[in-house]
Amino acid sequence: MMTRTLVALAVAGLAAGLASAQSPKSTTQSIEEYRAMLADGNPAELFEAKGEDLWKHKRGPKNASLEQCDLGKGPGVVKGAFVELPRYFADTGKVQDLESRLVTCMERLQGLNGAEIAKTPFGRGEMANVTALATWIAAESRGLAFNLPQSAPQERVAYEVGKRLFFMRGGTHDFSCASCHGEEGKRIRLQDLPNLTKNPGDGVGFAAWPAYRVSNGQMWSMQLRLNDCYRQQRFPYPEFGSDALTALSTYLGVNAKGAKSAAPAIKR
Amino acid sequence: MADPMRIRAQAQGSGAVVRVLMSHEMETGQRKDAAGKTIPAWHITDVTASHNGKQVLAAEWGPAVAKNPFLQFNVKGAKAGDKIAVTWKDNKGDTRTDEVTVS
Amino acid sequence: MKTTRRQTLQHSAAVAGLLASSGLFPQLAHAWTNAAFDAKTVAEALKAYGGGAPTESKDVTLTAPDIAENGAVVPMGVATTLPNVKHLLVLVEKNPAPLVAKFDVSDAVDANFLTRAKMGQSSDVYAVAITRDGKALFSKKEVKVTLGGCGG
Amino acid sequence: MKKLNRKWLALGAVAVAVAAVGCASLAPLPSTAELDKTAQDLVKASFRGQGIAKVERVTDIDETLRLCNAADVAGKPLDAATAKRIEEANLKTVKWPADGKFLGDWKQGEQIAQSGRGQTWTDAANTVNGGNCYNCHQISKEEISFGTIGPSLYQYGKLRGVTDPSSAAAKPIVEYTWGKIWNAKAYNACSNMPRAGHMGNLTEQQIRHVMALLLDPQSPVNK
Repeated sequence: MMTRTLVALAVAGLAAGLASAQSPKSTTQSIEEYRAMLADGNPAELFEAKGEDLWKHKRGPKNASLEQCDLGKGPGVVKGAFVELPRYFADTGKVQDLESRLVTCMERLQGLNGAEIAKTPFGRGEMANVTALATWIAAESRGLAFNLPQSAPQERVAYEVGKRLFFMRGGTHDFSCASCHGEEGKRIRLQDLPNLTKNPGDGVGFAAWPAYRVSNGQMWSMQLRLNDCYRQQRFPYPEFGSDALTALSTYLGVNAKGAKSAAPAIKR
Repeated sequence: MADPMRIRAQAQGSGAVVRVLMSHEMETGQRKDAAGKTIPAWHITDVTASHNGKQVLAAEWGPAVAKNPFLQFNVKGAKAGDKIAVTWKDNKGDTRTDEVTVS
Repeated sequence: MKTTRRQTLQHSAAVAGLLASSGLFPQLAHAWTNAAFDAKTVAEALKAYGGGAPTESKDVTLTAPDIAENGAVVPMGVATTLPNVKHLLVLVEKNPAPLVAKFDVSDAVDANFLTRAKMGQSSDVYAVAITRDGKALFSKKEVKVTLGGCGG
Repeated sequence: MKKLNRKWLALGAVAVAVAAVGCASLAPLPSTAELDKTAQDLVKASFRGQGIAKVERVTDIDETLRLCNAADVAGKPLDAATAKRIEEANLKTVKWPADGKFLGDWKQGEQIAQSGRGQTWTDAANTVNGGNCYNCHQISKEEISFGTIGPSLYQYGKLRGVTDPSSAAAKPIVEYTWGKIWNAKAYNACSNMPRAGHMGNLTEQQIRHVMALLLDPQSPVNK
């Protein structure tokens, strides 16, 4: 809603103010400058701190911390886990991304209700906690290169299915993920669009989320990033932690192989 | 209770650079909710900072300071090991103080 | 410098006590300057802090981007090399209420503050220094706010 | 958790079947057809209707999208004959202005081009839809925040020599522009551009306004 108001105001401003004045700097340079000014002092840090606390704090019906949660590299191993997710987990028999895996741990270790968490809107209650946890866990892998495992057959199927989702046009506007993210050097409005069919570079695309969104002052996890892409694509609603989102994340994550993680980033 | 701040204080030259992130909605009082009702203003009004217990900074803020505010300032003569504390107060009377050691 | 949340929490109670006993809270309790933040123009806001008619000065520095990718968060810095400055102010002319923040200048800090503001639309942004004798000296720059993303 | 579990298990189940066949460390992948089927099943299980965004928007897409999607997954463009067939079918859907009037008001066209509203699950059924034009195209010189997914449309009419949009000389370009906005796939089977008229995103009257933005010699686009 913040976005709405500001967008409306911004439109008015553009109509009124922008007609004149050629800036000596290019628009791209000016936007780069703006982004650089924001990089120092990313409010994502506030969420990182909350996530670390949630990981170590005893909570839930079982009064347990998440310190024994297995994110794929063994119980309690946090560093490096982020850049290898989604991956296959034998104990659930599924490919899981970071957030759905966290929900599994919150259910199994802490006794919280996973289905309830999955239904909770982003930014509220336990869902806000999942986002904070994901933010901290991502931060613990900052600078590490993405290297998703593809040895389990389930992981390879997830990649192939994810590819099909990536290229799936639909909705009222015929948009697929590839409509915006299938080529290099394109923008939507002034925002650069990474080509996500390959490694788009360090700290770009899959390697940038979770990210703090300046436009609404919210911390956005990868699940929410994909959710809102689908909203803007005019698609129906993708369920939190659904197989479709996990498969799509697997496709993006495998393509990002070698890209160094910059998450949690700060975004427009 | 409000979430903690993130404060970094680094000795640099003859003082310390202090960077603060505060967790606050900074609601302007200009926005409307889905039902068309104005969301009341809720923002930090006063910020103070102290160096080893002595106040060095006072500021007044309005609702136009961005959500989850960022503040940077330089404390003269602060050195590694010194304490920097920051306090904010909002228009609902909520307040929060956090302290760090200069590194 | 990295502080865990728990350390911070432990400190904060102690510090709050410390501040209370050192008489700092009365400082906080003083009335927030309503007149300044309610002011609808830059000049009115300056007046609320005892500033006269503003004059441009190269000794007051405003740091702000030419273009803001989003008006919800626009970095703004205000600094001065002038002596006898009492307050440093940041204002956005076309906001419903222009005053964003007021910083008191003391001997203990550099007259140099950085924060982030909301901007409803493209506008001139002002950095203003108010001196002890009531002079208001400013520098300004236009910041363009762009419409971004899918806009949906 | 039950319901979710069943959905999540889908990915596991297919893969386990594969593993049983392959049993080596790198089992062969299921066939393309099987993977296509798995993807479709996952789409059904993973998306739900919300507000005006019904689930049929992904479970019931038309032949144009189905063929283009398959071509993208295969990494091979459509063969010429199929592309031509799709384009002809889409051209047939174009609804030409009943009164023969192609151009409306460029000022309203600019507002429509600016707006990215409408048709999402957070929009109401009566939301006035935008054209999303600036998201992908440069149009007027004044708007610096424009996308580059589509070509620049700055001086669209001028560059094509349109001085009087109602003249016989301008007719071919005026009709093409109308058709392109109504149904972009009529001219390029797998175009990235939405089919604004065909899919009901813009009304006939809104399209007239966007036409004027592009073709009216008085529009800032052609100054």
